[in-house]
Amino acid sequence: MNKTTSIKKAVSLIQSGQTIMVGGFGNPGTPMTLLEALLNSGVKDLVMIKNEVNEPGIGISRLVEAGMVRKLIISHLGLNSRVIEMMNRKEVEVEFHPQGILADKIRCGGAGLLGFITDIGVDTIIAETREIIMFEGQKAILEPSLRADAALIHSATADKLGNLCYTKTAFSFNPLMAQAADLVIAETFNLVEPGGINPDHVHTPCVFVDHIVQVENNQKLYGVLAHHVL
Amino acid sequence: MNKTTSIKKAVSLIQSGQTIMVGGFGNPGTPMTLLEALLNSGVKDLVMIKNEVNEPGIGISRLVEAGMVRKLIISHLGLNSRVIEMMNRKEVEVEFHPQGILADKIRCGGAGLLGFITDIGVDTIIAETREIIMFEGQKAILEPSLRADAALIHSATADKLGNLCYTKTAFSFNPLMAQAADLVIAETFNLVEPGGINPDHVHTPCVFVDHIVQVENNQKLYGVLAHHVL
Amino acid sequence: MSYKQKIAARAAKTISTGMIINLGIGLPTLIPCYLDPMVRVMIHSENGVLGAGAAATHENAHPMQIDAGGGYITVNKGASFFDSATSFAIVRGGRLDIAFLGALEISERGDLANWIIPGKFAPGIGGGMELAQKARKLIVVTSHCTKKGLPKLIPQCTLPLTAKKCVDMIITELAVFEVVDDELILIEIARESSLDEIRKKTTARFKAAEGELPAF
Amino acid sequence: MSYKQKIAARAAKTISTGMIINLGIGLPTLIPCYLDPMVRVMIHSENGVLGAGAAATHENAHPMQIDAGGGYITVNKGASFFDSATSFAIVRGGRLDIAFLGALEISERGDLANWIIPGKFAPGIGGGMELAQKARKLIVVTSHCTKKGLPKLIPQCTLPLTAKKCVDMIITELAVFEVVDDELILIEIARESSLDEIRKKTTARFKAAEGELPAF
Repeated sequence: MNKTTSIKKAVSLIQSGQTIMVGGFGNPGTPMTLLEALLNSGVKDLVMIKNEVNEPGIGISRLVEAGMVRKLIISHLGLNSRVIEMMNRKEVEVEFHPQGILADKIRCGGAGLLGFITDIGVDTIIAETREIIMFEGQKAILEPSLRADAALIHSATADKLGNLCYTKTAFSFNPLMAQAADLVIAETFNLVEPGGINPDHVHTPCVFVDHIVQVENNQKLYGVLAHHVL
Repeated sequence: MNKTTSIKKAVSLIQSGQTIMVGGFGNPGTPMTLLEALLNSGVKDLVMIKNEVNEPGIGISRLVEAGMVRKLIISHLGLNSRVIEMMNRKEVEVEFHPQGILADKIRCGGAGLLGFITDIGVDTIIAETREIIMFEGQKAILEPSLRADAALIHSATADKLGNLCYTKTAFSFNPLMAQAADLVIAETFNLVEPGGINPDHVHTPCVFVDHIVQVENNQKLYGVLAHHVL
Repeated sequence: MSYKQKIAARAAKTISTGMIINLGIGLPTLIPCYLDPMVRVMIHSENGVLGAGAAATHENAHPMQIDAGGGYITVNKGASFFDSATSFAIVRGGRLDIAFLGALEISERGDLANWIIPGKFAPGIGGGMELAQKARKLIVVTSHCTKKGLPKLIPQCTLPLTAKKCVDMIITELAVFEVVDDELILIEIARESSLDEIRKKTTARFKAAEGELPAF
Repeated sequence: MSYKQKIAARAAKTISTGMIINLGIGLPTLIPCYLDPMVRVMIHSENGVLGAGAAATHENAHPMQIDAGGGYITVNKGASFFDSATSFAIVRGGRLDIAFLGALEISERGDLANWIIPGKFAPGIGGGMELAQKARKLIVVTSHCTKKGLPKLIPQCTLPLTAKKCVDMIITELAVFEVVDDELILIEIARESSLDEIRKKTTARFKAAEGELPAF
């Protein structure tokens, strides 16, 4: 089962109106090449799930700026003033979740569970839009799990069967999203034969991954952002 | 923060009446040396949480057979006829959970969540002893998370700060339990200096681990069980 | 060929290249012996391995490498090891193409009972409930009757269920059934058997598929 | 020394060897600069790293290695990387000895508001709610007043809360407070300040600790 494919073929599987998870936290782990191909594919009306929206002109922000995204499900907008303005002008709908709650909603979706029970936010305004129960003597929120039609994943190394390894702070949401979508497309810098990854070091078992696309470690897309170096 | 200690000192922290998680699935991943020391420590009235009870005369079964265990919280008793008989004679109380549900109860406990929502078992007798709700139009079980006073963990490699790596089928419940107890004692075959483990390959970050005990890979405790080779 | 081997050989034919399968303890573990060597599957074992290979021998058994039944295993290239939460994310996330399980009773609408005989046999559920409820396809491989000769395919289960309406196919030494829209359909008859024998040993209502039924 | 540096330097004194700490974005990231080199801590950043070291330079910045604020970092020996679910298992599991966060408002019983000004500033909550609610100790590091000169320590928060009764200590450029049994206790006064100034700029009710208060 060689799951390698071309970026064109992989991205052509994403359709307008779908819900798409995108890995990464800031630049690391963001599947920059897959996002660029998606930008060029012309799909629209997407619901996109990511930790944040990258910075203006980068990654997922390019799709939002291009008007391809109907709704964002994220943890925060960070310093992305462009998307914040679009939100304020109601050009994009934004649903916020506490970061670890977003992570666990996705993990639960990937684990075939319906949701989880948490005390995070019970005394705050986020409780107003959530279902509250009494659980073991305390107020708690019922948080539904989250799945997507597709997930776009960045990995450092993959074998042709679809086993994935991440590196440094490029793990973040990738291993969780890789389990929580009906179609999982992973880009990778290093492609190896089956057996090329120590089975103890596999971070995402191949069963979760549908397509592997080898991408170039292009410094324009993946390089250090000079304005973030002190 | 060198967390290495002697097995005697580590096990002396476990007290009668406590709830103890024990890693492993069958022999692999069972902290055989820690269990043997606990057997010899004379504590009693323990509640023990494990996937199963090992086989007669092995691992946790020795503690059950010695009458040190008041209650087991497990997924199945496997082929352990001795413990099954003790259960039937009511010499040990046994609480069963579906295997993956037990795993996720522990993961939730480790993740600081109160519980989760699942459709597993809704149409079976296990629903009779559980809280049922209607969730998004379907019958679902509210499953509380599970934590313990202490967890006994087996690892292949550890550094002195407490970062852990597992190998082969010795992962199982170890990474989950390592997050879900107030006191975490990990045995390890290989002890290395900080920096001796690639940060991408750490399976349990050291923040979860309180004490590390280096143990000998003693074939009497850890060897192949000849009766399980075809 | 024992009846178990006959069942395992028929079960092997349900598997095609690229599938992810899980083999319950006992009879299901015989199935890989009958796989066409051209068929490349990945075997998941719920104790935390994907890509399990043949059983290990005394020469190559590794003490830390077993399957969920406790037997020492080898692993194939591209295998991975993981914790029990990830292992059941595979199961409950619907990533198993087929799970093969044994049975105590199967009802005519596809309910399965295979884990407890109250007061007699109660070793715990293990991973069976999640496998039965969440595998994309659940194939029951079982002797057609109990050791006492009583039918296992019955109108309604009398034992506590593993999962309701979960069974997709039943392979016994006498027959192969599919469950379609809550109905049992007989689709194959063992060479050694007959429709008459199957009717005699099956109290569950079933239909025979149209046309002459293939033998196996 | 700017007021930020003064606050960071005082905050550094709350940290002792062996602690696991998390530094919010902005002012908190200055704290490690003032740590005694003998104090060995592990810095957790919620994007998935434990053991973060000093900020990286143009020479050693790695594009895949940042902290939650987006700055490139080095890591120390014994560091580990992990996914966001594990990262928040550390947070919500109560494994952080101290989290340092900024503030918009702090109530006199220790409520914190720091993430939203409805209609004006709503970039999302990020990890702040979980850090505030679950760190073993939450230390707020903040200017004593807003840019408009209004007190931040007030009787009741007017902005939506990050978490209720979560603050354990408040360090400003003028004073250090502890929250004990839902009461603010003034425990230190900046050399440049006075009890009078603090009273003038604090509408939250507070008690002064007994005896002469140490200066910082």
